[in-house]
Order: sequence, then C-alpha cells, then structure tokens
Amino acid sequence: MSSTLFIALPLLFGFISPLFSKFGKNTTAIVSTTMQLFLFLLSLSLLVDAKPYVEVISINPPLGISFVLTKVSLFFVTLFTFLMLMFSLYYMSYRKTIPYKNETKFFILINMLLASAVGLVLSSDIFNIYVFFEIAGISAYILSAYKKTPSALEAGIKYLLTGAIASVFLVFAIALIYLNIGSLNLAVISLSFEELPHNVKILISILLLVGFGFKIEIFPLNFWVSDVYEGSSAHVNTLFSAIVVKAYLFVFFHILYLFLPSGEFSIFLIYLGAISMLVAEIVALKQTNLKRLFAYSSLGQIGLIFTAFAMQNQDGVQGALYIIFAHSIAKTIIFLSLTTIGKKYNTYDIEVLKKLNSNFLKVVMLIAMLSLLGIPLFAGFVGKFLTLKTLAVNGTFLAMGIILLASLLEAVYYFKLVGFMFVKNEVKEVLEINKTQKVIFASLAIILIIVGTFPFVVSNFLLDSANVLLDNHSFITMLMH
Amino acid sequence: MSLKRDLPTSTMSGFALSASLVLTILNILLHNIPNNIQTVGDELLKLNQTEGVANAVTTVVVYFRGFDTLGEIAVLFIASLGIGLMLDANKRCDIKAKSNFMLQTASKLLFPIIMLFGIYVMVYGHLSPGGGFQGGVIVASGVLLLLISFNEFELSHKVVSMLEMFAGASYVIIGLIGLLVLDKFLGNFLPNDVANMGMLLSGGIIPIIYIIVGVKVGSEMSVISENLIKRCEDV
Amino acid sequence: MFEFFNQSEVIKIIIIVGSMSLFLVGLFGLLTQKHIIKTFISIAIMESSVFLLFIGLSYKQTFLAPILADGQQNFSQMNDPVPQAMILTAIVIGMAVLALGVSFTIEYYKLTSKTNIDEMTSLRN
Amino acid sequence: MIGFLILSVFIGIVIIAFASVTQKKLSDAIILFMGVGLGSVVLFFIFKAPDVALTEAVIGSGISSLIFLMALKHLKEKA
Repeated sequence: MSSTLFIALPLLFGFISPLFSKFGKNTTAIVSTTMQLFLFLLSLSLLVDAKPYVEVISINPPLGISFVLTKVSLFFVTLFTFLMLMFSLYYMSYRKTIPYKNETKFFILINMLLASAVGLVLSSDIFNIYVFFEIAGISAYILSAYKKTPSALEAGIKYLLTGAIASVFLVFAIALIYLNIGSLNLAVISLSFEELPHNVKILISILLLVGFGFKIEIFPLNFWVSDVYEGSSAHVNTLFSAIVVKAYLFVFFHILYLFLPSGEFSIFLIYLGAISMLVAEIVALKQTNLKRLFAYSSLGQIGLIFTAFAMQNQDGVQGALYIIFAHSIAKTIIFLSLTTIGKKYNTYDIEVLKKLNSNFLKVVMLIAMLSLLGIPLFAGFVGKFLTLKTLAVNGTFLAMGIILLASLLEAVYYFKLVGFMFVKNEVKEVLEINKTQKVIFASLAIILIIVGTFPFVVSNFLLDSANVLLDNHSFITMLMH
Repeated sequence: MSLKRDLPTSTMSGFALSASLVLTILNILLHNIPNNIQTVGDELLKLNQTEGVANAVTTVVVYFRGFDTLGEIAVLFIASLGIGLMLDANKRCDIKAKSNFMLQTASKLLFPIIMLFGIYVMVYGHLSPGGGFQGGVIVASGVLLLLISFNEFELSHKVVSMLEMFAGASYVIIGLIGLLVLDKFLGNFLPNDVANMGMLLSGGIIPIIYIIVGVKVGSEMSVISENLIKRCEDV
Repeated sequence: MFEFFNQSEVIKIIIIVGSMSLFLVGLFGLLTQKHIIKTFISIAIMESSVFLLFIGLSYKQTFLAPILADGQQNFSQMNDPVPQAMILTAIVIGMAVLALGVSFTIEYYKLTSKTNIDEMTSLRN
Repeated sequence: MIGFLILSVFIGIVIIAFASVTQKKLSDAIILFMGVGLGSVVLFFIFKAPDVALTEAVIGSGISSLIFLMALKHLKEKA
C-alpha cells in the first residue's frame, strides 16, 4: 500500500466534488466520511507492520520529492486521520439539525486540511513542505472565516496576514538554504548544514523560526491565535488545535533535529517554550470567553510540547509525543462539547457552564480537563511527568520551575471551570445529546483513561517513535541509499 | 489584541525597526555571498537530457517536482473556492454603467487573439518559455476583458466546473497511473522519445500535464475574476 | 566605467543590496501602513524581493537560459532551472493567498465599513 | 553594461516601491505596485529566467494588481 494515497485521495475528492451534487444531498458527506474511514483503516493496517518506507514521486531521491513513512510519521498520520474521522462523524450528527449552507465546500476544506497535515508530516523535501504549509494555511484561513460574520472575517483576515508574513520568511529561508547548500532534500541539507558559516546558519535558523513560529504559535508570535479561535466557530477550532498545530510542530522539530543534531540552540528553545507556556496561562486566567480561554490553554500546552521537544533527547521527545496525543484528544472533546453547548445556549460566555444540565457532558469535559491538567490516571499525566523529569535530569531547574508555576495557574482556572460546571443549578431543561455524539465523546474519553492508567499500551511505540525521530543517520541512509 | 497595537506604529520607529533588521541580514549576506556551488539543478539538467523536454524549467516544474505543482493547483483551487464562498454567487446584480462602444468593439476583436495567444503559450510550454500557469492566466484575462465590456456576459458555470473537475481529477489520475505502472506517483509512463526533443509531440506526460494545468488555472482564474467583478453592493 | 559593474562579484552585491532594500521597503510598509490593501501590497513587495534575491544569486552571467534554443543539442552551460521552478510555484501561491485576502477584505468592508487594521477590534477584550 | 542596467532597474523599483507603500491614495499605490512588478519582470529577464519573467508579468504584476483594482471598486462603493 502506498502513503501517497493519504494525499492523493483527499485531493481527488476535492477536485471531483461537483459530481456529487448530482446524486443527492448527502452524497458529499457520505463519500467524505467513507474516504476518511478508509484512510484511517489504511494507516492502522500500516501500523500493524510498521516498516520504514520511502515513497518516490517522479524521480528517485535525493533529486526528487519523496515521502518517508517511519514509525513517528505513522503515529501522526494515524492520529490525524482518527481525529478527522471523529470530527466528521460528529459533524454528520450535528448537520441534521443545522446544516451549513455550502456544505460541499466545507467537506472539501477539511479534507484538504487533512491532506496537507499528512503531507507536512510525510514530506522529505523542504520546498514541498512549503507547499503543504500553504495548503494547510489557506484552508485554515477559509475555515476560520467560514461563518462570514464580522468577527469571523476579522479572524480570517488576521490569520491570513500572519500566515502570509510567515510564508515570506519561510521562502527566504528556503532560498538561502538552496543558495548555500544546493539541494532541497532534507537529508542532503542535514549532511552539510552544520558546516555552513556560523552567521549564515544563525540567519537561516532565525528565518525558519520566524516562518514556522507564526504557525506553531510560539511566544511572541502568537498574538493572533486567541482572536482567530474566538472568531472561528468552535468545531473548526477542534481542527486548528488538534491537527494543524500538531503537524506544524512536528515538521518544525523534524527539520530542527535534522539540521542541528548537536542541539546548539536547545537551551534557548527550552526557555522559549517555558515562557510561552507561562505567558499563555497568565493571560488565560482573566478570560471570560470559553473559546478564548481554551485558545490560551492550547497555547500553554503548545509551550509545554515545545519545551519537551526542544530538549532533543529520547525522554523529552517521548514526553512530547505523549502530550501531543493526550492534548489532541482532550481538545477534540473540549471543542466539540463547546460546539454542542454553543448550539444550545447560543453563547460562549464562561457563565454558560452554570446552566449546563447534562451529566454526561459534564463528566466527559471533566475527564478532558483533568487530562489537560496532567492529573495521574489520565493520559496527560505521563507526558507532563516525563517532561518534568527530563528537565530535572538535564539540570534546567529554572525552566522546570516555570512550567510548574504555569501548571499551577492552569489548575486555578480549570478548577474554576469545574466549579462552574458542578455548581447546583436550578435549570430543569436537559441538554439532549444524540447517540452518535455520545459514542464519540465516550470513546475519546475512554482512550484518555486507558492510556493514562495503562501507559504501557503505547509507551513502547512512542519510545520507538522518539528514537526514530532523533535518529538522523537512518533517515539519511534511507533517502540517500 | 490588535495586530499592530503591540508593534511600534509611528513612521520613525517603524523605519528604525525594519532598517535594523534588514541591515543585520544584509551584513550577514554580504560577508557570506553564496558562491556557485554544485547544485541539484546541475544533475537535473543532465537528467533532463535523457528524460526531459526542451524547456528544462518545464521538466522541473511538471515532472521532477511535479508534486509541488499538484499542491499549487490545490492552493489555487482552494483559493477560488474560498473567494466563491466569500463573494456569494447569490448576491449578484448587474452593473448599471454600460461600457462604451469602443471598448466593446475592441474586445470583440482582441478576444480571439488573446485566446489564441494563451492557448499557444499553454501548448508550447514544454518548448518555449511559458506553460500552463501563464497560458491559463492569459486565457482568463481574455475572459476578464469580456466580463468588463459586456454586462450581460456570464460564464457558463456548468461548463467551467466540468472543466475544473476534469482537469484536476485527470492530474491526480495520471499520477495514480504512474504509481500503478512504474511504482512512482506521477511517473512518466508514456514513451518519451528524446531524439524528438523540440517537437510538439515529445516528452510523454509532461505536455499533457501542463495543458491540464493550463485548463485548470484558466477556469479557476476566470471564476475568481467573475466573482470579483459581479459581486455587487448588498441591497 | 561600466565595466566595473560587470564583474560577477559586483553584480551579486548589487542584487543583495537592491533586493534587501526592496525587502526593507516592504517591511516598512507592513509596520507603518494601516489600510489592509496597503498591507497586502507591502507583503507582495517583500515576496518579490525574496524572489529577486533567489533568482539573482543563482544566476550565472555567462550561462544561458535553461531552454533549448534552435541549433543547441545539450543542456550544458545553462542556468539552474530549480530556483526558477520554485519561484514560479511561489509566485502563483502568493497571488492565490493575496486574492483570498482581498475577498475577505471586501466582505469585511461590506459588513462593517472598516478597512483599517487598527479598527479591527471586535475580538479584543 | 549589464551590471549597470541591473543597478538602475533596482534603484528604480526601490523608489517606486517606496512611493507605492507611502502613497495616500490607494489607486495610485496599486498602479505603482504594478510598476514594481514590471521592474521585476525586466530583472528576471536579465537573470536568464524567461519563464519566471512571463509568470511575474501575467500573474505577479498583471492579475494581482487587477485583483487589487477590483477590490478598490468595491471598497469605494460605500465610502
């Protein structure tokens, strides 16, 4: 089986979508979800027998573009296809009541987002990464402006402006890389990047950091994130928080590990991550809009992931992969339940949680929040614990202190939310949740609990993945053979 | 948070900030002028001798780095979809001002020539400068001329969306055929007679793909122009 | 006097300084201009400065354009086609993003009559 | 000669670009932006990149500026 299908099929779906309208109203939705199910099963089947595999496009690497399927990229592909499938299923149950006006376009956009996220993870050519960077960006801009209300359009414009600036810097970095090294293949660049003149190396690294920094939402380039999350609809935020950012984070660190295997800027990046976590959690404290609050919470978690990745060692990367896994699933639960809540009460103000009358939703959201906080027995705990442990082993106690402080602040507002949810309310009106949604929420919550209680289910796989991600030698030999 | 509230906004400080940033970059670049090194392009030029077409840039765009072009098509497709979504098709109204007679006559005369030129650029993309992107946009600019001069002119949406669909889908399908036949996505599965290099019928799938790209770009750009022109004020 | 400018080192310096000045102008516009369309123009100028830098530095004076002209047989002594292909892709992508941004701006203006970035404050608290 | 040509075109487009971004009137700014595009076309042609020159001519300075101008029409309607 071929990894190109993950990208080719969604593209094909997008291109032939005008055909579907001829077969009735629901065809697009059904075809899209079936395709996502197929892709998820495909990634699972690849997972059973995970062998590193290079997929060649047109001509052999290192001259041409190629896709590298390793354990770690397979982890991300499986995660993305799974979450996208869950999102689609949720949307299918949601659209029965309030269908979107231009639904076909919505399905095209989410599939393009999936294709580009997978492409970012698989691609081994830096200019190809730029192209996927743009596809993901452009579909995200449209998704965030989709409602066409003033605030949605404002969010879209802000997102687009920052994205366009980011892409200028990224192209600049790629141009300098090509001019100095003469290749676009990550493996070839990796072989000679460290031998570049010191200043050029720093310039390229900074340009890459700025280019990707806007997209991976790292302090101080993340000023637009909360606006975009507030302006966009809640279910679209699921995609931003669970899929898009994670793909960018992976590709950024993939490039970083390949280019600077000695970890030259490691300590700087560790503090950058820790500080962006702290800043995000401080700002989150005073938020009164739920979407905005969870946007800042996402920023905090991304800072944590950034720190864990930046340590550039086995335990750190394993911790980062754990947090990515837990955070993606928890944020999917949170934003999808926010969609349900917002649809019912028509507001995202924090006070709405007091009116919430659905024990099922309350419990599910509680599980997600506890996992985000990193309470033992939930999936978030393992990652946070590993990260903090590794920071302590590395001797960067200041960063560890910052993260602990930030977690404390995180706990403050999460427990405020929990207090709001479980305050005794007089509301008689029960929030009905239909069966499909219940199954989705329950299965996601169960995954969080299982992984948290029995971490050995995934720990071996994640450890192998972390090793693969850090192992430049095998990546290079795979592409150069 | 406003996008620019936290940044210095007065002219002087803006200039100082950007100047210091650019001067740093300039300093580094001037001290390390990239010298002519062996690049992947040299090897691709050698490979082009046996596998490519007369225009080496076309070979690189369409074949050696074909996946980038597929992604680029996807970007254009999504952008045109987004523009269509934003400037809603239901809110169309006729432009009140009638364009003058000179413009109408001139565009009647010019339209076929522009079309011919666009198609020429598209079809000869593998032999001379030009190709699908440029040709497609030239064709779209011809359509734009008609849209400006004749208020009643409208694109047939059925035809345009069919063209778009056909072009996009056949690009991916050609890629998948390459995957089946040669085990390489977008592999050149048609015979490429290099002795004929410089003839119209040479290069295997390369000219075919570039024409497909042209059709796709032309229809996308026409739709974008139509959306931008015909969108009128809300009543 | 003109011979001085024809040395390849001097040409490279001209290209670097020229394109970086263009980059500076774009960045300056981005930081100081408030109108959304102006911001897009600034971004487009920055983009084209990067394109000029890339194509300019990969250009070799004595070599030919990478297209087989009449009577030529092989692809030697030609300029690098890869940067040209990349920039071709990047130009189209940049245009698509800007067109989308313009359409957002139009819709936003129809709803709120605002085109100034500093006035886009409905999402601030 | 070629070096001097490159220098003068660069000086020209930098001046035009500066005029474009500082211009108060939007339509003038857009027309000047087209001028930057045309200057780049000349440079790309000198740099032996005819494909890029053609692309920049039709897309970079052609369609992009047209899109800006069409936007201008809409933005003025209500002003």
